[in-house]
Amino acid sequence: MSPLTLFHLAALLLLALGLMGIVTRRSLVGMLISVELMLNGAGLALVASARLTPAVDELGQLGALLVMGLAAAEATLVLAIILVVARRLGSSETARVSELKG
Amino acid sequence: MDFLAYPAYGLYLLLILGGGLGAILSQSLVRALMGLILTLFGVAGMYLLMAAPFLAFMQILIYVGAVSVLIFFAIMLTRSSDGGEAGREGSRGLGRMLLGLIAGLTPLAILAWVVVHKAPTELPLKPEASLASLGQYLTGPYALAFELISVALLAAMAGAVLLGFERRRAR
Amino acid sequence: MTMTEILNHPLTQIVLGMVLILAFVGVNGLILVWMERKVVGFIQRRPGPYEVGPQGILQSLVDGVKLIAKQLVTPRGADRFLFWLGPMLSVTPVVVCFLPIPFSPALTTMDVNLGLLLILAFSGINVLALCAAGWGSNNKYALIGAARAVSQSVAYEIPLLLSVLCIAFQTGSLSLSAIAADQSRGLLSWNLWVQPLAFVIFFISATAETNRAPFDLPEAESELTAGFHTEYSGMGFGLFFLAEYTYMIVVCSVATVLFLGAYDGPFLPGPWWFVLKVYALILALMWFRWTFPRVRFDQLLNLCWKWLIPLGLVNLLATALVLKLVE
Amino acid sequence: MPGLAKTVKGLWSLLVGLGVTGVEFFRPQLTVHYPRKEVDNLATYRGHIDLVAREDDPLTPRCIVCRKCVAACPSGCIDIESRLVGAAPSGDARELSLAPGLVVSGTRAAPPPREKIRREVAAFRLNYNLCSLCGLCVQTCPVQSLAFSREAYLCGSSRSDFEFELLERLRRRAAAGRQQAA
Repeated sequence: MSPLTLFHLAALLLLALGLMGIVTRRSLVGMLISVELMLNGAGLALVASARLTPAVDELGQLGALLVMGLAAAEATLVLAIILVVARRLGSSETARVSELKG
Repeated sequence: MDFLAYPAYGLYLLLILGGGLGAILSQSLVRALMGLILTLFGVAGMYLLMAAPFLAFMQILIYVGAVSVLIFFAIMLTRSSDGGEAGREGSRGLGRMLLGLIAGLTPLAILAWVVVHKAPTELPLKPEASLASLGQYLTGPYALAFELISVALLAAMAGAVLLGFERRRAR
Repeated sequence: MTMTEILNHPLTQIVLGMVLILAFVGVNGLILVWMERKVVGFIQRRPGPYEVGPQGILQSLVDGVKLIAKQLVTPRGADRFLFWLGPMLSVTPVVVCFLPIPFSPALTTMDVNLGLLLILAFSGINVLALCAAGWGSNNKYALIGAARAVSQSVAYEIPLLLSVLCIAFQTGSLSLSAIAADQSRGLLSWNLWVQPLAFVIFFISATAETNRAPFDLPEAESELTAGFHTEYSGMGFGLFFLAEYTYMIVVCSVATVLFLGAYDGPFLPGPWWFVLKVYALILALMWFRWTFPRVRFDQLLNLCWKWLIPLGLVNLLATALVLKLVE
Repeated sequence: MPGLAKTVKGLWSLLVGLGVTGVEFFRPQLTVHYPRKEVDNLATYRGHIDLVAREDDPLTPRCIVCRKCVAACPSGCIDIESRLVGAAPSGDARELSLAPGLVVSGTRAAPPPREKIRREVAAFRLNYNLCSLCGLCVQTCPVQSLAFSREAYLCGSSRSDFEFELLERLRRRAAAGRQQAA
């Protein structure tokens, strides 16, 4: 297998792990962790594509950097949301967050 | 890739796999976080393997140094019952796992097929992109994206602070 | 491969460098512990360690032997994995931090052109080690210590980066060797004279990042017993101890490279000057520790957010402006 | 502006602090390494208590067996045994007890003249293991029969090494003094 495929498969592995995690996890923090896994996969795929194909190298790296920035922003926001949820409902488990349920 | 790269790739893949499994399967959230960190190191290693050390170090600096610390904070502040989740109860937990496997494996299978069979033309590893050219792209044609990221970060920060304050008022 | 080829292979050099670094770290840990106790003794007008060896110079060695000989205890209810991950995770990355430090133009283990970034990235891992230790201990003091460590180091990372960026702007490189070479033209070429504010900010933030007094809240013994390492015995504690002192060397080395002209100096060969400057800075750190009382937590955060970060931002802006104008 | 002045003042105070410790660093040490050297200014040292002898007789303590020290001691480390003086008939213990007019609480009196003493110390035991060195016994003693000893370098290998018989110590001291005089 060529290096590009190998790196892409690794990225896919991250995506799959993240998806699995998001479905199986029951707490918001666990889901956040899974999302981070997926974002990492995205970054890895971007960089691999940029480094090993005729595409512009810098763009891939910039893309990965922006993904990291977004991940940081997202983590901040999710942290705040988790705090609010935990404070209001006394738990950060998704099953208990059911205020809108009829 | 030269002769050392394949073992290195294998090692990093193992880090990613082991860490990822730890991150999604372990009962204790702090252990899951440690799994995530292991994965992050694996990804950083892959960046290094692709001769993108800047990204590798940024990965460690941002993800390991900042994001995972934030997550740790989230775990601590929500007092997620000893950092663990309530036990997955019997059959429902099993169903969940099954769903998770489907959710994970389906896209993996489809995309893997695409990646393997529709691989684009491939070049050998290009020489390392200089930091200066990265910067030029960031301040030149892609300045808007750069600014947008900073706006997003600012918005996230402001939003987080706002949410925090709201929480305090609600008390 | 012939012998010289093997010796000149970068991998061999890195491995050799690692071994030397480990030796350096170990010996320095011993010396610094002894030195710290001597300094506090002198400041309090007592002799400090005195009995073991001349002037107690072997005291820390004996202490180390004692620590190694002690039983390793895992508290009941602790997360065994996290508990032992903590001390190991706190020592390991430090060794990596030494890789790009130029003790002299020739004596650099690995001349990474992103050396500064590497050090910043890997020194951030220490926080996680403290988290793991604090969480894994199943002890409220340890947990509070870990929480404090996290918020403290997250806050102080920002002014640290801001002050480091000033130097990176000025030199136009993130390579420590390049930064050092840039200042090797005598005393007046040192960055300290151009960036005194950045130096002050860097040094204060570095003190906070290494959890040294007066910012040693994560292990504030009057409130938290021993903070995050409350539950550790024997070498578990010893590793944290070693890590703390090694981080002191790392930050002081970085400060030396960034601001004090690294190996630049007359008469003596470069590495001696380097070590001399590092030790002078460490002595200053110890001096701080035994002079200033521990700050309160709100004071700690106020100092960072209200003073260091704005000052660092202004300094960075000014640096950028001046550089643009000069250009 | 006042904020800035305050800041500058604060920063200056940091430097002053550094100056203080910096100067102390270079000043000579005060520690006396015990086995090699000994401290010479023990005048203010408060060791365990000792009995004080009468002026007219170095073999007899000033103690009048009022037992106030026993009562005052919070650790209960003093134990006094007494006996009647001479051939006083046993049984009139009441008469023999401390005359209220003799010692008024809170005053520091001289011990009564010898012929008036009906009762004297037979044994004055101090359990130094329990003593917390509060000095209440010295303070309460109406006739100043107790004083702190200057023995800074006490050591022993068993608990019984610190159970003192103060009367014996007094006698030994007197004997030593006499030997020195001779």
